[in-house]
Amino acid sequence: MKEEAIFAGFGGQGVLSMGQMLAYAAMIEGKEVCWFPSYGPEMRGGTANCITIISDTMISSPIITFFDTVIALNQPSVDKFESKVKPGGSIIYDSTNILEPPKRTDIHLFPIAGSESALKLRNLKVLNMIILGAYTKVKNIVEPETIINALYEVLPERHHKLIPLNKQAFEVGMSLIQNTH
Amino acid sequence: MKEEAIFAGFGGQGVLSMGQMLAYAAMIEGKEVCWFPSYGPEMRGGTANCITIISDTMISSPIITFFDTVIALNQPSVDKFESKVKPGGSIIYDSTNILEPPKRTDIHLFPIAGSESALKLRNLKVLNMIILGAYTKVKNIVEPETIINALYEVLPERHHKLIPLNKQAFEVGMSLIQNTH
Amino acid sequence: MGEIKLMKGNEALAEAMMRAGCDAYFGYPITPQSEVLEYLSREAPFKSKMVVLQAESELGAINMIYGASGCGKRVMTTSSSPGISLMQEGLSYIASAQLPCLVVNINRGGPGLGTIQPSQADYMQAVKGGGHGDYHLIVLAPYSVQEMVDFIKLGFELGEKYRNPVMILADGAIGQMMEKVELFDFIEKKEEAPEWATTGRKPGKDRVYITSLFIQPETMENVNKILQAKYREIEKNEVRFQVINLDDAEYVLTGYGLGARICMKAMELGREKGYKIGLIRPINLYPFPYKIYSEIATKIKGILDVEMNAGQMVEDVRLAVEGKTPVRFYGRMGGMIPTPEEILENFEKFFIYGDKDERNRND
Amino acid sequence: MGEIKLMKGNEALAEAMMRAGCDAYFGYPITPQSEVLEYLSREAPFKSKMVVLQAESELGAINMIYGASGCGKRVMTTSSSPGISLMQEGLSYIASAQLPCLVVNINRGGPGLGTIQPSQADYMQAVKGGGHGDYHLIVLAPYSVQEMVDFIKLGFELGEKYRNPVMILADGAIGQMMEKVELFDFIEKKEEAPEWATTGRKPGKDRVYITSLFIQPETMENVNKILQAKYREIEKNEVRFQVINLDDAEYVLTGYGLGARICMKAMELGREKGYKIGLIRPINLYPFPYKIYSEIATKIKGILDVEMNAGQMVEDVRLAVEGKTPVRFYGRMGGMIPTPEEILENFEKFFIYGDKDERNRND
Amino acid sequence: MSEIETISVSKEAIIKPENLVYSPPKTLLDIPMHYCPGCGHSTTHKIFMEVVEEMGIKNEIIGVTPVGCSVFAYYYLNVDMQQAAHGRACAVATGIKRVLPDKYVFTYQGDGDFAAIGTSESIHAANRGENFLVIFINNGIYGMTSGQMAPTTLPGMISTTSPYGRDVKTQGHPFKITEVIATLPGSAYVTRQSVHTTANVRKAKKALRKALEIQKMNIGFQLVEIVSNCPSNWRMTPLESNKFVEEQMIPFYPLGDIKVPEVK
Amino acid sequence: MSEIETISVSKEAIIKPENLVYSPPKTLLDIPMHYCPGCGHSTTHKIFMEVVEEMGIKNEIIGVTPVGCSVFAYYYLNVDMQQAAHGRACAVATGIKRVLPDKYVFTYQGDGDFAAIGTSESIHAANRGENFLVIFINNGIYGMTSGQMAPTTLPGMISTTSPYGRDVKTQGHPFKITEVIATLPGSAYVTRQSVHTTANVRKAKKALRKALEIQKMNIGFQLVEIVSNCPSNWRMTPLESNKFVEEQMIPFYPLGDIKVPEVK
Amino acid sequence: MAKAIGEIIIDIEKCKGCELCIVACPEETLALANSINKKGYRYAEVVVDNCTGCANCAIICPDACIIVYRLIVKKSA
Amino acid sequence: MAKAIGEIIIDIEKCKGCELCIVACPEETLALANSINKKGYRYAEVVVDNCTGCANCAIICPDACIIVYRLIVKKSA
Ligand SMILES: Cc1ncc(C[n+]2csc(CCOP(=O)(O)OP(=O)(O)O)c2C)c(N)n1
Ligand SMILES: Cc1ncc(C[n+]2csc(CCOP(=O)(O)OP(=O)(O)O)c2C)c(N)n1
Ligand code: SF4
Ligand code: SF4
Ligand code: SF4
Ligand code: SF4
Repeated sequence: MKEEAIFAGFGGQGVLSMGQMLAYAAMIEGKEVCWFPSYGPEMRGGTANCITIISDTMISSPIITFFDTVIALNQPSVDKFESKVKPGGSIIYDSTNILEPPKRTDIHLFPIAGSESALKLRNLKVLNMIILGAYTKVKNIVEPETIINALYEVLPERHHKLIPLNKQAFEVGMSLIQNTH
Repeated sequence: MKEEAIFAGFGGQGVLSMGQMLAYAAMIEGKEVCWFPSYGPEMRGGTANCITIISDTMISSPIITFFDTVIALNQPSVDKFESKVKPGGSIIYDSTNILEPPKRTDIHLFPIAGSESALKLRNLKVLNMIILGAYTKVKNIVEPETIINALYEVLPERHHKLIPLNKQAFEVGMSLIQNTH
Repeated sequence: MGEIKLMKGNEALAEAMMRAGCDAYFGYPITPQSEVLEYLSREAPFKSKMVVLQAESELGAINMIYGASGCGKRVMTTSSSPGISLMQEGLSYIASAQLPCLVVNINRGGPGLGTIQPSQADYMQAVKGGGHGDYHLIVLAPYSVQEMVDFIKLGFELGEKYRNPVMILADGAIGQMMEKVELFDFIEKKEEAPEWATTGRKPGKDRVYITSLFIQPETMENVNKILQAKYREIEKNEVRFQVINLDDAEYVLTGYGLGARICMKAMELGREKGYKIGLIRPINLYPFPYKIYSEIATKIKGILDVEMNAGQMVEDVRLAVEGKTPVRFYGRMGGMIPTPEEILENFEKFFIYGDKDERNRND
Repeated sequence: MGEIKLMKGNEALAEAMMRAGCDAYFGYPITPQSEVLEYLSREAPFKSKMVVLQAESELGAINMIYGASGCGKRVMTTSSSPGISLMQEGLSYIASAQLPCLVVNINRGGPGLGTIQPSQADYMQAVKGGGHGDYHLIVLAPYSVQEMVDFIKLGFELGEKYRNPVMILADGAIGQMMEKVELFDFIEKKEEAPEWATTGRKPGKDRVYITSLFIQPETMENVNKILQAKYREIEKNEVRFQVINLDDAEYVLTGYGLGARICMKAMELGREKGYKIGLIRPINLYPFPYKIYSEIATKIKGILDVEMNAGQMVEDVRLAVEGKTPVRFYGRMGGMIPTPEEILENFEKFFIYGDKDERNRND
Repeated sequence: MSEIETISVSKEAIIKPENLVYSPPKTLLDIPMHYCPGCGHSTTHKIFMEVVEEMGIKNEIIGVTPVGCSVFAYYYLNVDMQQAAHGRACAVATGIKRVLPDKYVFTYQGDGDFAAIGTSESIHAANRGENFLVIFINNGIYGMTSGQMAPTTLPGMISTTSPYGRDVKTQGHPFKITEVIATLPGSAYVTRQSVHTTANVRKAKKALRKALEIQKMNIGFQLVEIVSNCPSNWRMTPLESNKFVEEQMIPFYPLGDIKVPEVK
Repeated sequence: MSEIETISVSKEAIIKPENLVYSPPKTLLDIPMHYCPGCGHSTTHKIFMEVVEEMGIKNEIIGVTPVGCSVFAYYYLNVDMQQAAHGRACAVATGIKRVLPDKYVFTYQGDGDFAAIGTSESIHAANRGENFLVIFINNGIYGMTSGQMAPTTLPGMISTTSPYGRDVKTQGHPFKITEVIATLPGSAYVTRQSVHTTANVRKAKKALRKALEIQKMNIGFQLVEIVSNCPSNWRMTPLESNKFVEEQMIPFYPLGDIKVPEVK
Repeated sequence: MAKAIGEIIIDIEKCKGCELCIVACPEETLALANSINKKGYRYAEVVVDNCTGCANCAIICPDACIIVYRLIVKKSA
Repeated sequence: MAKAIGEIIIDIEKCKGCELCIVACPEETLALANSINKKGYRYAEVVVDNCTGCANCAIICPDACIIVYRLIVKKSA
């Protein structure tokens, strides 16, 4: 089993921690994992992304050019990474913001009204958890519980009070898949 | 024809310019020449020396370990370089200062009462010219006149007024040879 | 078995530093390694008694290292390419004065200010001596976050064993990526300083001084002879490398650090296509594992050296092989990272389909 | 025919600088090359319009060079080993920004503060790149005071032709000794600056900027490709070397700078004893004359490489020869200078009587 | 009490060249700057280019960018520029000015660049009285490298390398290099300004113009410090960051001229 | 008018341990120093070792030598020493003091080392309030490299790199780094002394002792500048050089305490 | 008696939504839009048509997004 | 009434003939010798036997060449 995913969005949308939570959960479940962020000033203002690789066997290169799954939280990310999805792969994206959806027919598309639901939860910051929920549901590579546990590891102490909200958002995200399919 | 000489003494005794004058004169007379000084802080207070090489053919190494002639203005120089004279070579030294003269029998020794005559000229600074005169007489590698001309090149403008005195000292040096042999 | 964590290379390195009993860290921020000083600033006050100081510059940092190491302490600094260039005079002094210390270069793309993306273009600087004079750093090239941790301990030990500066040469990717690591436990430190260290005169003992100045060339030559003898020792004892699939190999892929990791993937892909490819990964870049290359050279059809630079380590490979088998090079420069597919493609171009555009032997 | 003088290497260099139309010199004192700045301070006010400035440090000097060169001027600095180490970051920037300039290293014995006596131990730093990233300096190695003069002119021309920093690598002896020199006449300067230079915007033209920062790795890789293409050009056009007695040679002595001069004497002595010895003297150290060595390798019984270091250029000789003939090394370190007699003795030990103590192939 | 009265004029009637009261300087290239929202770097770029435009010297000036967030200033400032190694801008500018004494020369540097790694180059250029202008952006932090402590970070101020607040006992005091340079005979004009309010922007612009006029007089080094912000690494909104400038930075780094030449 | 009267006592009667009024400190090794005749380096070495001996701290102190004529100080000073790269002594001392806070630490530096190439390390160590002593020998010239201009060379003063006298317009003004360091909050004790007369030698010795006592109090950086001579490169006899110190150097570099902590 | 009427043009794609112009404006003419631009920023827009053309917003705007026009209308007595 | 009688011992091989002691001595006790030491320096020597042991010479001597003894002789009334 091997999953090569990239999480992309605006800086501040929390894409890096999405990838980290997934990697952490997979590690807890005994997988080999590797997480690689985009870094440096070009992040600032602009877009951020991270690659998360999960595998049963040793991971050779942390940097890859084609992905099983692209998780896109903004338009530039779809524009940039649609072409990088392996045939048969998937794009999971926030359909509220992304007005020009991906067009490829040889891959699975999962439009998620993430920002919309986030507004319902009165907190745009949880968009990443919603989408991560959807991702977990779609790909079921790790157990949802493990992700929730991962929250405790990935979030700094001072933010642990936010865990219930994030948990809720995560579950909303999972449910959005049920509803849309 | 080839002459490999080293001039040695205390810093301030003017040994470097002795070697330079010789090199310059030899150059004027169409020889290949190379002059190499000891340099750096260890000179300070301590001893200074320079190697002057004169040859009809190209000079390969400016630094050599054995010499045809050692010109010594102080005791440490005799002690240090006596052993570096090639068999059949010469040591020309200031016998006024150097109380423990060289002992080798396979080389020519030229004790010159340089400081003594310098005091007669009321100027210890001309010791180097006296010894250089003696050297020129002993080895006659360059014409005395050429050395005198060299003075104009080697001495900075502001010291040209001293040339007559130096000329005189040089001639005294030459005469000392006549008198001692 | 030690604590297991998911950590960034730079942070794992900083954590390992504390656990290895590092007494002092002096550093100056630079991407992609600033996390080291940041992590230490956050964690050290609680986990260790070590000194953590942000210097005014890399020049300041490397000379603080000199002073603290001269007191017999475990000290280190980290930086990235331009900052490491500024340390070259200091490193030459440290090597000459025979002071142990650990310096990490999280190599980014150059030359000049360049880019902050990962690179391996500082190989020559690290291995052949970027500073003046005849000296060597012991150079370790980790290829995983785990090795970032393990080489801190090894690095300190080697430095102290040989009284020589040690460099960990990793690229920005190793520093930035997160992987599973097993952390060793905090080390108990033996407190008394070595007798060469300046800790204040010991009653009855002569004063000690630390210097790299030997004005008499005869003396300086002797110092050099001592250094050279030490380097021969190191070359005898400290060669480290990893080999995979050499037994049946017809071709060898070679590279270090991240490059080697990517070569492993390329090797897998190649073997899937039926090419008998083996791999050599130098773990020490100095001393370099010349022997394994010269031994294998006669048994194979060619070596493809892969680096994230214009071709640096390949010179050492060629020195080892002495023309006994073709040595080809494939590299990406300026912060670009080769993909396993690219590598395989070039492997086929060079060795399978025959190479149209052979490069000048000696570039 | 130009003016004939008896001059010290460092002073001849400074005189040549003025005559070659150097616009600015920035430097910091260090033995054994301080005479350069001293001579310019004395003479330049009367002989040239050039800027002569004592910088606060070598770091200051090399970056002043960057700025002045960026304005399209002929600029240079001189220093010695420790000072050159401090310039490594600056040199990497200059190479990356493709600015022409001339840097002189009057090499002294290291590592560390070392000694002020002559040495050749900065070969690797000069030739393989002491700074970070993939770049090359064009390196010229004079072996006489005359070449100190001639290479100033050549150096400026090469730098401007390739927009690349040029280094003159000489040792303390060449800088300190006096020899007969023929000086070329003062050069008329063409005043208009190249279009890449920052001289204030030219009306109607776009602004120009000089940088070595290319944050996108793709861009940085392209910059590197441009640099590498330039280096291939230089390697094609600018190899310079001298050979003596190769036609009947059974053995070859090789060395550069002062080392080569001493080898010449050793060759004479050897020929007197009936040994058929030839000599190869690289004049450029980069680009290195690999070809002449690989060509001769098959025709001779061995090469003895002589350097005033622990064995640096010998790696390039071995890269060229690829084991086709034995390559041996004899060196003196830390400011010591080999004598012709010593060299011949070692030649005989290695090649005539057969060598008892062969050194590790790869040190 | 005058009754309100509406005068309605069409947009078109207003948007006419003759009614233009402000438009960005042409010497600032019309491309988005990479700086974070509300960053003082952008503001300073803009007003300095206004000065250059108003003085009509865009062909007479050469600039040097540091390593720091403003490393890319040459993308935006439409004049000849050089990019210098971290901390060496003053050495680079010395090289430029010495060979082109008739051009205006300036460096643009952050606090890490000018007052940490560049201390030696900065102070000696000032001490030699090099005749160029340094625009010194003091935002009390390392911006480009994402928020480490700068030599000018305030006591107790939090940064990624002073996570519990700058401890002056172990990490040293904020370094007021501007005051130091004012004491050097080589400096001619030394002033401290800010760009966090419209009024301060106007003053800062005047100071920059004055500096260039003094450069014309060739009487010494010119230093204009801009007390600025770094919303991103201060972890504040732009508005909060300007409040911090007002309430924390300026009391410690008081604004105004520190050294002014008596004009002849 | 009292008539002269001779008392004759034998040498032996006088040369007795109990009559000893001065003998060189044991902490100064009994070997000839390489310094030139009359050089203030020697005098300063001697009196500093007297202080170390009198305080009984020869096992509690670690020194750092610069690159300069005093590079070899470790040959003479019988305490643990490190030799630092040119200009980096304050960084080296920082490294030492930070890991051995209970030891006395000092650097000994010339003007080129401390105030030219070392400016950044010197100023930032002072600014961080590093708790060590700098003995700063200001002889207005580069001695070891044989007489080039130093940052402290007087206006119009001749050196091999200012052969027509230092021209402040192009070569900059003498850099009074001591006054600069006194303005930094990190410095605790800053004083300027000389060793060209017996009286000044006594004062300088007191200052050195005071500096070490302040180091014990751990309240900040200590700087003792010694206005000194360089007969060799000033091209003067030792006596002439001391006259020059008196008549030229001291008027420009006035002696005395510049910053003294209020002692509790 | 005269009255100043202003018009401003905001380059919304350059705008980064820093809000400096909003607080700088004495007339409270400006506010952030609810929609975002291509870079993902909520941009400034005119919400009350009472601009006097004082240009404070343009002067404070770091990113040089604002152009200001001003017309002085004289009231005929 | 008391009188101080001094004796100094000069290490002539360490002496560099800088003359500082000579001018520092209030009694003009010292002068340079006419002969030179091994290093080639004319060294300082006592020329008048009137040393009071004030130690000025030793204090100023850069090269720590001088040791000073002092005896106070009381005149019995
Ligand atoms: C030699 C070197 N050291 C360190 C760095 C990393 N670096 C880049 S910018 C910077 C400091 C930026 O802070 P500042 O100068 O205050 O400018 P700002 O970004 O805050 O505007 C540092 C340390 C570098 N590029 N080169
Ligand atoms: C990096 C470096 N640059 C330059 C030198 C050469 N150098 C040695 S000492 C010195 C300056 C000596 O002057 P100063 O510091 O005033 O001490 P002094 O000799 O006058 O006591 C210089 C420039 C060096 N050794 N290293
Ligand atoms: S990081 Fe700070 S200084 Fe840099 S652009 Fe952003 S706000 Fe401005
Ligand atoms: S050169 Fe000058 S400073 Fe150096 S020892 Fe001689 S007199 Fe003293
Ligand atoms: S000041 Fe400029 S960038 Fe900021 S919100 Fe207003 S228009 Fe946008
Ligand atoms: S002071 Fe010392 S060195 Fe100088 S002359 Fe007197 S005894 Fe000799």
